[in-house]
Amino acid sequence: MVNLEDLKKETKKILEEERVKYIIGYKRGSNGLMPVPAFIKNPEDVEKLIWDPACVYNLSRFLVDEKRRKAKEKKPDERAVGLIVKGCDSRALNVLLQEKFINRDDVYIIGVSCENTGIVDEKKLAKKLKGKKILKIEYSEKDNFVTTTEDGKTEISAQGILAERCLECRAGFPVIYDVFLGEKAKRKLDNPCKSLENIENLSGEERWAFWKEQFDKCIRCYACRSICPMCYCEECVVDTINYAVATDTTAEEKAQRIKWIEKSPVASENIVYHLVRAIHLAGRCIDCGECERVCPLDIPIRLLNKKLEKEARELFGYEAGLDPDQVSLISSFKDEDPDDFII
Amino acid sequence: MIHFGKLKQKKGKIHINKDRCKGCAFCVEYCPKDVLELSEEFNIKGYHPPRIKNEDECLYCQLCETICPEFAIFVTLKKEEEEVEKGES
Amino acid sequence: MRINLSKRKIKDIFVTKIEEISGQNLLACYQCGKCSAGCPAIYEMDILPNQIIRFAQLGLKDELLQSKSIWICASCLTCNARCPKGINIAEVIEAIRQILLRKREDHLKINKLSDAEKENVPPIAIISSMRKFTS
Amino acid sequence: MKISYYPGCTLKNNAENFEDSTLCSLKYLGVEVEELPKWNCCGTVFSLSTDDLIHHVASIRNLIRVKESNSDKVMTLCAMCYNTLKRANERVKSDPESLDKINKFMYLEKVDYEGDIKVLHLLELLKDEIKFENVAKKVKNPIKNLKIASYYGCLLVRPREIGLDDIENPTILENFMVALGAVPIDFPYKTECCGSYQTVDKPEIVADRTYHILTSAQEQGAEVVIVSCPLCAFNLDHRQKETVKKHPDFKNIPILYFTQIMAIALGCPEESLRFDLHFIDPKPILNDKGLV
Amino acid sequence: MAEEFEPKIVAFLCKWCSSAGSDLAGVTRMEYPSNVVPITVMCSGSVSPLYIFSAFNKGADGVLVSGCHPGDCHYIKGNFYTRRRITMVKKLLEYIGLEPQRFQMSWVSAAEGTKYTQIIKDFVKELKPLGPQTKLRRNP
Amino acid sequence: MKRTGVFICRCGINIAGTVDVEKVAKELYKHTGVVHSEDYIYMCSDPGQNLIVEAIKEKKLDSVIIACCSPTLHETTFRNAAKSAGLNPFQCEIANIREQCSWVHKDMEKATEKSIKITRSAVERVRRNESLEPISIPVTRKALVIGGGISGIQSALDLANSGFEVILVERSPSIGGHMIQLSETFPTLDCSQCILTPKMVEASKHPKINLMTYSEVQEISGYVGNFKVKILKKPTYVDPDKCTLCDECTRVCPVVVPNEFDIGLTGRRAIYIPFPQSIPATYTLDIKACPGLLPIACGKCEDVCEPNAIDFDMKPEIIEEEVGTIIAATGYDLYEKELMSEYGYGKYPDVLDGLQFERLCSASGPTMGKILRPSDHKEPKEVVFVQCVGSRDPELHCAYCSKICCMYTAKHAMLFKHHVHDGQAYIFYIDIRSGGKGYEEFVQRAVEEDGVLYLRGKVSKIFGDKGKLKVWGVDTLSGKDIEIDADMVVLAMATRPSKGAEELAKKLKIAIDKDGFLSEAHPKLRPVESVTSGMFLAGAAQAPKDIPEAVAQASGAAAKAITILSQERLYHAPTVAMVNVNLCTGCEMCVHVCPYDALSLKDGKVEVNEVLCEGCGTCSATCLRAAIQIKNLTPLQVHEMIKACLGG
Repeated sequence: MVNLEDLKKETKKILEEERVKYIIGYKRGSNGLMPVPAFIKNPEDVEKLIWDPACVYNLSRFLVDEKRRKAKEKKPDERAVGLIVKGCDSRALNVLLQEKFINRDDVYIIGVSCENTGIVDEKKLAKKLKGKKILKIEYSEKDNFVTTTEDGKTEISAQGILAERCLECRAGFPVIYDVFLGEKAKRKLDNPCKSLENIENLSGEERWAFWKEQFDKCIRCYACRSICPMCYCEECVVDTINYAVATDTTAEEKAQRIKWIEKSPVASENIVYHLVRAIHLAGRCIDCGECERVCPLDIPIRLLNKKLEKEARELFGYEAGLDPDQVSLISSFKDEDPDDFII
Repeated sequence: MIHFGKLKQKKGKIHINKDRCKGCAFCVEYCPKDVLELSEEFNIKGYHPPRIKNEDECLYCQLCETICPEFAIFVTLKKEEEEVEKGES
Repeated sequence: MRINLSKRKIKDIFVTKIEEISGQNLLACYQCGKCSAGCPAIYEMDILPNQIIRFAQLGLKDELLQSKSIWICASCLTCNARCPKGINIAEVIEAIRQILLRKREDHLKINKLSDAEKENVPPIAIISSMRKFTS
Repeated sequence: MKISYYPGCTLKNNAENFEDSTLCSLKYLGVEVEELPKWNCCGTVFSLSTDDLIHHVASIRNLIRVKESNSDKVMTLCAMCYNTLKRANERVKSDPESLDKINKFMYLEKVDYEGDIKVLHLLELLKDEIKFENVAKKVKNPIKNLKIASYYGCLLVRPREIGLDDIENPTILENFMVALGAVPIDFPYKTECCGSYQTVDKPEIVADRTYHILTSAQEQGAEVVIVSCPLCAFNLDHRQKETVKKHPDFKNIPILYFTQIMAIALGCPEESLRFDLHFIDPKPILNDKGLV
Repeated sequence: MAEEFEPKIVAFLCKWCSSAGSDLAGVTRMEYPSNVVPITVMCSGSVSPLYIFSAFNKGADGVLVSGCHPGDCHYIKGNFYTRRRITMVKKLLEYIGLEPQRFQMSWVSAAEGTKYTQIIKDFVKELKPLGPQTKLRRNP
Repeated sequence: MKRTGVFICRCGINIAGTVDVEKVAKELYKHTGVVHSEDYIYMCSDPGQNLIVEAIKEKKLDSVIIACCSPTLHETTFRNAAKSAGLNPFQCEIANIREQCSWVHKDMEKATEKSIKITRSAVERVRRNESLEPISIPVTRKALVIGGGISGIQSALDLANSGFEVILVERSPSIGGHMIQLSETFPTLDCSQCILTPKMVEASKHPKINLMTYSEVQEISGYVGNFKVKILKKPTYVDPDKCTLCDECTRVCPVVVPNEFDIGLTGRRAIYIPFPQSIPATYTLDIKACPGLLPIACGKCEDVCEPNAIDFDMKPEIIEEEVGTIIAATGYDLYEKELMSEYGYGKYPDVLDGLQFERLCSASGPTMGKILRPSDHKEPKEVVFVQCVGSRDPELHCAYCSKICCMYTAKHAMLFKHHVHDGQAYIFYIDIRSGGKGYEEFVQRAVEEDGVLYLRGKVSKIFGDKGKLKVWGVDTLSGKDIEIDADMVVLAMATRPSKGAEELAKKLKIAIDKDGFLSEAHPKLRPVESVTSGMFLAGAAQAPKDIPEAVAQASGAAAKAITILSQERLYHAPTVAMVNVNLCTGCEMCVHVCPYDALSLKDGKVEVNEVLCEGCGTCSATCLRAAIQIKNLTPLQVHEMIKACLGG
């Protein structure tokens, strides 16, 4: 079990030793159960830190912002940023390290385990509680959650309210860290890609009908892109035409932009946007599920990335985020890579 | 298998005078071909003398003979060896 | 007597059949003779194993069907094991035998054996020889 | 250790010495042998025709029996059974279409075969699972001074993908004999064919083969020849009668199954050796060496 | 009678093998349907997934990527990367329900004019019954 | 907006027969940016080219498209024409409407439509082409030759005699290769050593040749004209300058190991000189065989060496060199005989391979030129030679013909007869391949004058029998199976690429073929070049070869190397990768995929070494941000081409 006091002690220690400029963790928000990211600079503020199954965010995305901020500062503070990470978040760090986006020295990693369980899905939980106000949610001994409502404590099965990705997570503990709290328990999963099955078993036309409906909804708010720790490009290839046009953009420069897709949120353009995003995340997505969580229209974006994750593992034996030294999926190959579809 | 030429592997014999041995294991340690090992038996002084593990590997380089502080191990080469045996009998 | 070669002769259905039943490409043989050189039963044969393939290449149907050799082969597979072109000669010989056997011609008269002999010889010998030499 | 065991017809008829000595030895080695219930003929020889599936039905049916006995592998003794079962297995493994056809043919069987049974020869079991050094540890009666030539014949080594050792120069039997304390003799005819089933119709071929094989072994100093195939055993042992007739200079030599040597080494009782089934009695030479 | 549907196909050919192979088909005067418009690139390894999505988006009914056989790449190993990348694209397109026939990849060497001809013939034949591709196509 | 001109070639009726070229010209003239469009019967003819030149000048064109045959044929022609009109050659592109259109279609309407699309797409491309200048590279005028056999020696000598410096690297202690092991050479029966040693001496004394024996190439980087090589000089533990060749050291060395030079027929000490004429003439201490370098471990040689030439403290050295071109002459080895278990090699000492028999025949060999059986040192009377051992055996061994065995086996049989007059030689063969000057006559001489009995068939098994070797073969000509009780058997083993050649090929980035030999760039037209520019192949490293062929190829490789070394600068296509540093995040994915190591990270951004870049574009497809692109084939250009191809 992750002992919250240990977590506070560790973070306090590194803040006191001034090894980090600040620590990004979770604290209780003002709005109900769901926590908010906490940026802690003073050792005494560590008391605000929490760790429970509602700590859903992948905080590694903040490193992208941190890097941008630092680049603008004249005299940047060169100390590392302390970051509290779960298993999936730590794999995101590995990808960022692998792609040299951050240096290992830039981040002090405080790893916490998900207690062999996972993180709750806010929507599932709300449904389960049928509108009752929840005060607290904790891990229990038996891979379950203990919830506290006005009616008192109840132990509920984690399976019913876990986030989808946690149900398919094989290792709910960090793979890279400076400090580690909790236990490392590998999970045995019968089918780590269970969520894909319903779609994979459909016929081609049924699959198209499913995705068409989903993509029709998309309003191209780009929340998925904004939350994703891997979407750190300075300029996204799909919106070069819009992004770069500023007052000082010359007509010639405008002509040199490629209109891969139109801005208008119609199905065909939405599809290409999501296809491009999925293919750009192939071998990089670590399945933190944030894209899907933030989508205001509930498009199951995760199922696109998950599909390619599955193919990468089954066809090429590649898993993202396991090792910062591995060569990325698309910039490596094996002689025996399958090619049975090639004529 | 070498079939022609004058160069043939030297033949010889390793002689160990167990009772002189003080079990320093220099011969075992320095043998380039790992021919020797310490035996489990005790000699009269209570040390473990060396014994031959795999004589086939031996080059008869006589290093053990050179290095032994107690003159407890020596090597005779084939021609000499016959003479030694004659002398002994 | 001169053999009159023609496309019809060398592409005879008989040859195709051998290739079909054996699954071997007879044209792959370059006649090195290694099969014959290693054959343990060669001294009993009238046509050498490499010649069997050569005869098939030439479409010499009658010569092959009348040959003693095909009944001498004990399928010991020495030829297969050493063929540099990977041709399974034993399979080719089996195919020729099969062509005859499938015409319901038995080449083993099991009745000829004495009871004493039948008693003596192990069952695998009798069954396997029946498998090889009877239809 | 427990292992499914497929005996085959000849072990129950002419080659009881092979079976008895094996079963006794394995008991001494602590291996529990479970004979397949309801086994049938293995098909004797693997059919070499591509279009002949019916001959593999017998083999596959036996492998279904193995599955029914909840085992994933089966041990054979007879080299011919080993060869036939294993080749049939490899054949259907590499060709799902023929597997499907065979399964359809056996619609009365409760389970379908999937190509998942491993066919082992006793020698493989001894080498890879029990391990020769463990057998050596249990030797009570080392086979000292007996010069043994190991005869492999065809079926243990050919074809290449079935063979349990090097196709031209196998040494597994020699290695095993060393483990039992014996002196192995190498001879060039160890993989030359004995004439096989020609023994029925053309015993003169076999007589010739036997003459060459055994003379070669004797020239290298062999005192006995060991085999692992009942057909080889018959041809090399019983056909010595015809051999002497055809080649007057031929000298008899006892033929034993390698398992008999193992049984002697492990100290199995003499009943399990069944010397009564031999044409050339091995007892004198074994007596001579003080082994029985 | 309505005119028969003629699929529009874009083919990305590597310069050294597949484009040379299509040249050979020309030199030997083989005949194949004119539906395919080739774009010659230096190496199949330079075909970005964006090109493929874009071609469909701009109205292609089929897309072909063709490179040297594995091991024969003029640039030593470019086509091995292509193979991985294209595998992922292919899986993704099938997953969202695009007809698998619409996107193909082939190995065509400089000596395989016949193979190139056959691939084009088969491709066109397979696409005809599917009708126009509208799933990824931008509405004009 | 650029002013583009379009020129459509009719190519007689080759294009105009199926494509309505006038319509194409008319349609293209409507296309944005096209200010000139015309067709002509033969654009590649002088008047055709003049049309282009005139139009460029008259209409002030800044880019042109020629719609004609494949760019492989006339791209250079038209680019030169454009250049002569003052245009940058990279402002000229070809639209292939012949091979990829008119020749493969019959329907005029459809072919015309397709031609329009192809040409429009080319226009879209050229509109965005940059004017580029070829990249110029300086040349290091020095060559590296890898392998000190006859091919390597010949290449080095040719290069050195042309005035260029050469580094000749050989991994064993002496140069000479396999040729120095041979007794006589076919078909003239010249003494091999007598003809080779003068060349070896010349190579070692040549002021332009830096001979590095007992050395291996460890690392190669760079590109044509400017390779950087790291050569590992292994310690010999003997100072060649001090060594007086007194041979005292070998007398005391306690170790005996098989002598590689005699292929194990004789032994040598751990400290040894490979053979009397070794170059350099000095001793080498074989550290693998030596009981140990510490004086305490053995040190007997050091004790007796009066000139103190033995230095146990010698360390491996890594020498860095810069060269402009590299010749790989890594030679061959014989096939592993142990793999032919049916022939009993290793089991029976009197079964030899071809090189061992050469040593037995050699006057300086283990028997001083007497042919004797290794087993009992008696003269063999009946000797069987087996050809194609491991060669032409696609099923189990090597699929190819080793080429030299037919001839050297005939030579062996002949030499045997010359040594043992009352002996009989038998040769088992499948086919005799004697294509070469005087070769067929040589084989006939072996048959007619020396009575060698040729038997057409392959041997199946060889085994020892009563002090003889029983050979089971067949004579397919008579249809008889043959058994020979031989005193000795010589196997003509297949030749294989030498050990380590594959590893070296990887370092050199030279492709290897399916058999492991180094691949030439083109089997007919570029037989001595490798696919990597600046690297050449000589001798049996490329395929089995006899001495004259190896020497010829070595000289050819040297001549090819000189075409590079004789220039001060080389030029290289400028259509290479370029980086948009604003978009690059330094993720290194492109660095990993680059087959030429042309990309590297500098200050967190990727940098292109334009000299190394071959412009394949794999980097550009790998980059998620389109931050790296190929000049004149950028994603924007491809994007516009796709649009044009689809008619919109």
